[in-house]
Amino acid sequence: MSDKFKDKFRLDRQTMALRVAREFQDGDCVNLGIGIPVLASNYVPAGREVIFHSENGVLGFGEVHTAGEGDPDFVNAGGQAVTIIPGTCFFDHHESFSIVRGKHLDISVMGGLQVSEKGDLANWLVPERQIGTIGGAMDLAIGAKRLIIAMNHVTKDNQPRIVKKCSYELTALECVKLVVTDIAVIEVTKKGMVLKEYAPTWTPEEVQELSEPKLIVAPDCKEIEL
Amino acid sequence: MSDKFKDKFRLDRQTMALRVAREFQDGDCVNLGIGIPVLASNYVPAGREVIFHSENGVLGFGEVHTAGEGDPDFVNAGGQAVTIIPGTCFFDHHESFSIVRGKHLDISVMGGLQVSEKGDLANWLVPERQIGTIGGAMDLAIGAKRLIIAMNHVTKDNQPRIVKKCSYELTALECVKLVVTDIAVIEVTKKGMVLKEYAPTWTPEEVQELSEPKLIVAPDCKEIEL
Amino acid sequence: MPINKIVASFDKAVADIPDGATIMIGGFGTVASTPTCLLEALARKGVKNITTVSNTTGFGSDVWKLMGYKFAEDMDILVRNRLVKKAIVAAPVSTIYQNTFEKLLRAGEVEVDMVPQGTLAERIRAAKAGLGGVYVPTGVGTIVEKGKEKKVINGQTYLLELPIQADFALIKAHKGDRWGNLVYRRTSRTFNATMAGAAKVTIAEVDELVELGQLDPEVIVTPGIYVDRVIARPKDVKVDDKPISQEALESQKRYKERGSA
Amino acid sequence: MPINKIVASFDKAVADIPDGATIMIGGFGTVASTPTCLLEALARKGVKNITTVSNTTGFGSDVWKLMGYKFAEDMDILVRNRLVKKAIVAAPVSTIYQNTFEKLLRAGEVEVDMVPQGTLAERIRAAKAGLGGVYVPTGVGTIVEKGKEKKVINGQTYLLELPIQADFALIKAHKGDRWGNLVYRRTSRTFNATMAGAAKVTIAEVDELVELGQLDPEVIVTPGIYVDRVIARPKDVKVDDKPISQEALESQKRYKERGSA
Repeated sequence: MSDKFKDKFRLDRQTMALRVAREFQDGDCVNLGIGIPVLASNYVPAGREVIFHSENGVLGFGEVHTAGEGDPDFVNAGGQAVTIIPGTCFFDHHESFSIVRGKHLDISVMGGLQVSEKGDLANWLVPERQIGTIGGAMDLAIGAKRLIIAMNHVTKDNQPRIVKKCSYELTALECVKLVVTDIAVIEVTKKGMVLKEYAPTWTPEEVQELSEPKLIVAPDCKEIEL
Repeated sequence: MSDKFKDKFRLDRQTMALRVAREFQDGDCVNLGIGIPVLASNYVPAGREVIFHSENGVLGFGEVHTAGEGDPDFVNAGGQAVTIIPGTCFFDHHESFSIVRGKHLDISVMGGLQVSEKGDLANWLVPERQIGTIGGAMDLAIGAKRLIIAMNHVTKDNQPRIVKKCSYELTALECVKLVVTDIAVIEVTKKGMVLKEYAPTWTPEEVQELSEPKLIVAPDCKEIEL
Repeated sequence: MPINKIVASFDKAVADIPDGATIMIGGFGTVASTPTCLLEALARKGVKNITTVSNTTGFGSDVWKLMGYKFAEDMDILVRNRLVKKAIVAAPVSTIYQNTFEKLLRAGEVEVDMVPQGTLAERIRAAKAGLGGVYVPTGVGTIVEKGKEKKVINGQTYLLELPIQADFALIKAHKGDRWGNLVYRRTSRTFNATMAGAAKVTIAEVDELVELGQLDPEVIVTPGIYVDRVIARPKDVKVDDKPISQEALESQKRYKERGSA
Repeated sequence: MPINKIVASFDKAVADIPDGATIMIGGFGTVASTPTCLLEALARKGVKNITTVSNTTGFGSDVWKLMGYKFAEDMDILVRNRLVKKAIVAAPVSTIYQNTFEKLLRAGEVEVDMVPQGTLAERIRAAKAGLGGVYVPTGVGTIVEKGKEKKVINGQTYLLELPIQADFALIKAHKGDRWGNLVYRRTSRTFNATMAGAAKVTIAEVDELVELGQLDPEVIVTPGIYVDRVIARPKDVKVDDKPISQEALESQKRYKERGSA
């Protein structure tokens, strides 16, 4: 695929996280995966109360401590120490995944490697590594009412991650509802992938050039507001 | 069946309960059903520590309050208020039946209507009533490591309850290990039903007369020691 | 906006429960573990043809008033008001008391689907946990296996039991906060905690509302995510002065003689 | 005789674990939630060809020592002593650190059976709860469905997942009493509480032993019936003064950069 956009502007990780956080509605219970997703907890829109779930057994926690600080018995799924807030509660692992699998979470945000036209997700195995880790990804992908994927639009080799069909090992079928990339916001609908927003300096046509499936440009498609 | 023994001595409910309680070993976790079984909690052999489970969500409780007393939020499965002791803990219903179904209980004691040669149990539906209640009986019958049935040896109409094959609706197949009746103690083994003890004034032959299957008289068969 | 699951009245709490709904009712059978005020509100609303999911079908308020309870209504209030079409239940009838449900059942006016208690709990949990079904050993070789898939796994026979899907769960807890976090008292967890989150909408009746943060995180039994509405009982309730029925008086006598229900 | 599940030493606690055993190891992956002293005792015993059941395969003590932990061993101590034949695990490898397990896996010296984390928890619970299996929606259409029965229930496809039967469960709790009742601290419940009672023998390593009755009945997470042995950690432990490996130092750098494991 074309690398003519190589030097063009991209959203950085924090900005992608900020865009993801705009999706959080008042009262949502949200699980944030390792990487870009977990950064989104810093950008909950003002005035909205959002409850975070971590699959290691906690619902409702506050800020992340810097490495080495905090209570080693209170960490998020990435192993970072977090803080108790009013409303925090703890539970064991099968209860935690009852919450996940039972469709109690409003939103799950995860990183991705490939997202297909139909919303299939591949996010646990880079083929070159041969060995990967499933962890809780498959449960979170099918469990949340709404799955949002935050990832770069293309690979380091400039290969598209928005694909017709995933070539990597799958995490789950037809699960992704929204993809936030470093150049676009794409909604997965029954009719196909709908381009809702594009990064500053980009055009819908340019985003299409870096995407395998035909994107439907939303009537109200616009530049991402930051 | 013969009613020639109609006026013969029978163990009363308390005595049957006392005999049942002799089966409790040090450290056993025991569930006691409604009726005669629950009385057994009064007769734990001196010096043995036994933990009682009640399927409504408690493990380890003390004496039963007289009706109308106690904490309405702390009752056994019969609805009687019971007391907290050191070690008491509470749990919800699916945990309580994980304990039961998962074979964690050492002993379950229940009432019975019929017990077959193979240890099949019928104890929830008197045919004349047409409607009965399964409640937790089926779970307790298959869940405990050892199921003890406490019941009268014959019906009010002098029909045997120790039968070749249950004619009443079944509770569970091949589950009973020991039957304590008002005239005998019978062990269910792979070889058949073994008469271990008989009530004072009775003989093994007389117990056999009131039992449908052929009983194997244990080499050490003896009068019940009270 | 701060999350606030607290609703203003019991009538509002049940206002959207439609005719024909499937409703889980928490508790074990004792009135102390029963969401009494929610059941009363449901009876006032008069919702028709409901399917209930519960451990018992209720004993009626007389039995409990005799024992000194002020919050004395149990599922019987739905049954005697002819709101129940079918009960999915572990213990539909009692051996010492003929309740309204038994009378209607014998008259062919209600249906019953009897489920072993542990299987009932597991099927409710399966709905909460997003499972398609569970294989249980309970009931093999009995009336319970009728119409169910049997499977031998590792040499043992199991029945396939499916999740019980319900529209509403009415539960009773001790304390709750505006996020829906709940704690219970002693043996009153029972089916209340099991049903929390198992229906599309869970409504919790609590003895006391507390400020967010007042419940110790280690002690919360039901995470707020399972609960949609929370409402506190009034501090006291007026007991009606209708005379106690003869049947209830006799039942209490039998209960005292036998020492249990 | 008073029930007493308290054992005198870690070596005694694991003395009867035989070669070839299947062993559940509690915790999430952080060393704080890991039964460190039990794992050390198992390594001293040198039990061979074991199958482990756990969330991760361990990061090694260097990683944790760098973070200031004194009880720093995790499952890696079993792996690097070549005691593990096969790991049933949700997260066998890390993206920021090549642990011993990954090295042995790439060398073909250990086997792995990777299970989605929620399915792992549910299969462990199934063993504890006496279920023959559960239908889960997780993994349908992926590598995970290989060799498993698929079933469509109410229009959705599920995989049949079987209970994981284990001989021993080694878990870490905060406090325990002589009946085996346990409480945990915060997020250290995880697989510890899930595994309690799921194996034939459950052994709990606790920070502190307390007298029976000192744990609030409402706060106990694991009922004693699930626990066979309880043993307290020493108040302090001597940290060996072996130098930290270069790999662990680099891993810590990556962890700090990325902010998570």
